[in-house]
Amino acid sequence: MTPQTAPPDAPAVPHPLTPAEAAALVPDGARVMIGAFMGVGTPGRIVDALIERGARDLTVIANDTARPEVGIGRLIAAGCVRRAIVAHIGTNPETQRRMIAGTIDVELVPQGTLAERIRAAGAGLGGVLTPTGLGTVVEEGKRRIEVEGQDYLLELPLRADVALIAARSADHMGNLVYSLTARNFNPVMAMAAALVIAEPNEIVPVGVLPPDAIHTPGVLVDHLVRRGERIDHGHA
Amino acid sequence: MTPQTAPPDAPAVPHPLTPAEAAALVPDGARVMIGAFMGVGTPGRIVDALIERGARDLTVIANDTARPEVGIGRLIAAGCVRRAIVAHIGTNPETQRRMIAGTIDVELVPQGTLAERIRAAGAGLGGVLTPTGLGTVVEEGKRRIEVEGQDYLLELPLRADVALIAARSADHMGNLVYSLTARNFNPVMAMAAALVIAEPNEIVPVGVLPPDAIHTPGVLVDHLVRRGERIDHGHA
Amino acid sequence: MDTRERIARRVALELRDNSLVNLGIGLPTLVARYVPAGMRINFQSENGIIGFGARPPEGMEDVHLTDAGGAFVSAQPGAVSFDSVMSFALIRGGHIDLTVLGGLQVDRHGRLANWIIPGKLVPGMGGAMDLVTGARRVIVAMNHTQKGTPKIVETLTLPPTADRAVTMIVTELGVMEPSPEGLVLTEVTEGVEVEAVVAATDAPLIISPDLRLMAS
Amino acid sequence: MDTRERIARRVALELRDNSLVNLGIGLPTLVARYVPAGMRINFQSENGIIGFGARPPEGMEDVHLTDAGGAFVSAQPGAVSFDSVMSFALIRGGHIDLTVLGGLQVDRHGRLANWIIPGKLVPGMGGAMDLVTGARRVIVAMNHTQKGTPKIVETLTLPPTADRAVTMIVTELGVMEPSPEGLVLTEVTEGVEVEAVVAATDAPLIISPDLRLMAS
Repeated sequence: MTPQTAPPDAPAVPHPLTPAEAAALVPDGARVMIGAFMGVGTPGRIVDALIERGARDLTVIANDTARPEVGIGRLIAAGCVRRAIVAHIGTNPETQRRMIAGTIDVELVPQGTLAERIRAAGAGLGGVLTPTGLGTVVEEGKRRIEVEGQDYLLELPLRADVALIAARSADHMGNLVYSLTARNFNPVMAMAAALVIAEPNEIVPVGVLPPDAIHTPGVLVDHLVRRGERIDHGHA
Repeated sequence: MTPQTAPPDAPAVPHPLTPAEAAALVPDGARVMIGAFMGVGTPGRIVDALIERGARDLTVIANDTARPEVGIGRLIAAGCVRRAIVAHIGTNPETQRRMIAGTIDVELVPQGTLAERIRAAGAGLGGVLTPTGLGTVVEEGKRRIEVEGQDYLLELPLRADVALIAARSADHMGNLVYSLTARNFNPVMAMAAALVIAEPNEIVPVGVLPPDAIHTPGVLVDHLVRRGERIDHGHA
Repeated sequence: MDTRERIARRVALELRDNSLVNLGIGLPTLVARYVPAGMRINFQSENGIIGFGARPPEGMEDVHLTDAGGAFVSAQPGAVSFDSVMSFALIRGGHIDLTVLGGLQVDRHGRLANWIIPGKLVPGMGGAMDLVTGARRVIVAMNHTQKGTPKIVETLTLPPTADRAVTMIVTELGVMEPSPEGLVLTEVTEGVEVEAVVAATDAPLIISPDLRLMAS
Repeated sequence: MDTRERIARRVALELRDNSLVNLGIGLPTLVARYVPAGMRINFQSENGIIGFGARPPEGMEDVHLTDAGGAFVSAQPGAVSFDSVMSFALIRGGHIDLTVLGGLQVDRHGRLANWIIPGKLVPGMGGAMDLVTGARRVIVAMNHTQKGTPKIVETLTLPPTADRAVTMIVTELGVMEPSPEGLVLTEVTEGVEVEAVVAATDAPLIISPDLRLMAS
């Protein structure tokens, strides 16, 4: 085999960042997608670093706001979030309290519509037609389009400045594999943001993840966040 | 662990079919999606059985018509196809000959639009907005929809009566794993047809495919086609 | 048999072998306990799995394997995991045979409200709008009244979850099915008078000529 | 250096380290031979792989691992495979940094025709319309003329591939870039007179004040 390119161990993704370095790439006021479903599959170390650096006025796009002490809920409780575009806030009384107090805006989006809107941004679609939300408050301000005698709502793409992604494994090219129900919104968010930062549980050598098992191609990932601890393996 | 349901070895997908039994489920005149990209990832035994039973007037929805002696190309050459909805016929002079002779209708669709239209059917969308095809022959007869100052074409869902799918592995519940570039249109087609028949290279026991590695959930698959040979393993 | 069990047992009779089923949080979850013997049901959880099972023994839970409520579950043989895009493509694309959901109100046309009490409880719709719009069959499993107030109403006072009528309503008093003419009472619980069901219902009820005792 | 090699070498100078690149069939494929040393390019093939490499040694080919033309390829370490939906989401979603395509005609606005010669050759657009519409940069790599007839024309006589202007046109005679004022000749091949390029071009050419010799 004659490789056409430079040695594959040349990292495609630059050196892994610390959580603090990652948080520094998320400016105040940014639109930030954060993976997770009820706290499962949250990039928790980056979330903590955002709180530590005192991030402000973030617009968070996520499935839910978990619980006050869990995942994205911690970001809400720390006052980092000005606006949340989510499908569910029912498990986080802190989000509800701040919404009523007017310190956080909440835009509720049906979960499937949220997924399709993020996907539309990532896949270059100008919008999708869905029956979900017809005749409900979700329809407010939206165009109704008839196709073959059936009405649909036109739902528009949802983009972000940054996506914060949790994964089980990454290789040094940024290829990602997720675990079970921790996958959720992570893969689609990796397609819809200008800057993508992934926080895997482990970073493995390039070439050890089977091509068919990789869920997110590394070309979509700009940065990895370094593992917390280095295992002492006695290597020089 | 207390399982909530019957023993998992109760097959969700009925007994595997022979290729001939599968072909019998595809009526003349049916709209049939067939996986493959230039012949790679074709459910070849079902295709051969369709030819053998003399299927007629099929509408084939596929990426391409391969070459006359390969995959879907064989179906064209055998005169089984009345209409092809495909992105490419350049490698099959037989398709071109029949198109010019008027014995086969060809609807050319941009490859990405083909994928999104099939996906729209499978995902319950009424359509998607895409810039692909604007200002080209693809625009003919379609609605142009403006969103935030940008024009898009409204592309409609594409459904089928039957999808014929090729996979590397299946378990007896119909869960499917594909191999490398043989994946192509197979997974999305498994979502967009009333009847889904998969032809894997192997059928493995339930429980041996890791949940994170499965590409197509077995609930989408109605039938598996039996492996050609049984390995003689000396078991009673 | 308590009220909730009665409702769950009745709903379980609607399960079909080898089907794909999504159960909402709360009462609907109980339906999983009454799957008929020998029947295989593929339970989907919208956070991204088909084939989850009961909570594993202590110490064997995994933070990456939960249901949509965040509770630990197990993976049955043949389980498959996927992302939210696929999960809702299954829901919205008509691949879910049956969803069972709780309800706050159902109107005379079978339209459901179950996601918000404005000014009081704003949990968000989560996947409810997608499920009611996209699942092949939608069964509402709920108490007939809330503190004496009928939940089956002439006109919704709460924001609807979808335009589409549900397939069936199961309460502790009976079973109702929407029809073009209105809600049809098809089954009544043993020991309950039809008049009592009518009295507890704000919407007009059509009594089915084939009215039966509620099965279980 | 033959014509095709000259064109491919010039296009290869547009490669950026660590970028995602899709090469069309034919001449564009040659670009992969001239990736600068030390640079890593992620080559995508629209049939569903990033990170494919050269054809493997005889006997090690696999029928499940081919490029978009159906030719056997290898998988480099870190390669990833995916389905057509993902493949075209990458193409249409702006994730491809550069695509290099062949051309039949390009007009004065930089609009490309490369998928059909009506009544003569009807291969189908394949992924060409998606690539020209969705890739961040689109370079057309082609001969300047076809049997003496200019391919860079005032007005397309062939059906266009997309509305959008390409980024750059590289031929054996030079390099042109579309601008709001028209096509700008930015580089000319060593030993070729500017007048000869103009004469071989049907569309009006603006000669760049910074005109250089074609790099390689």
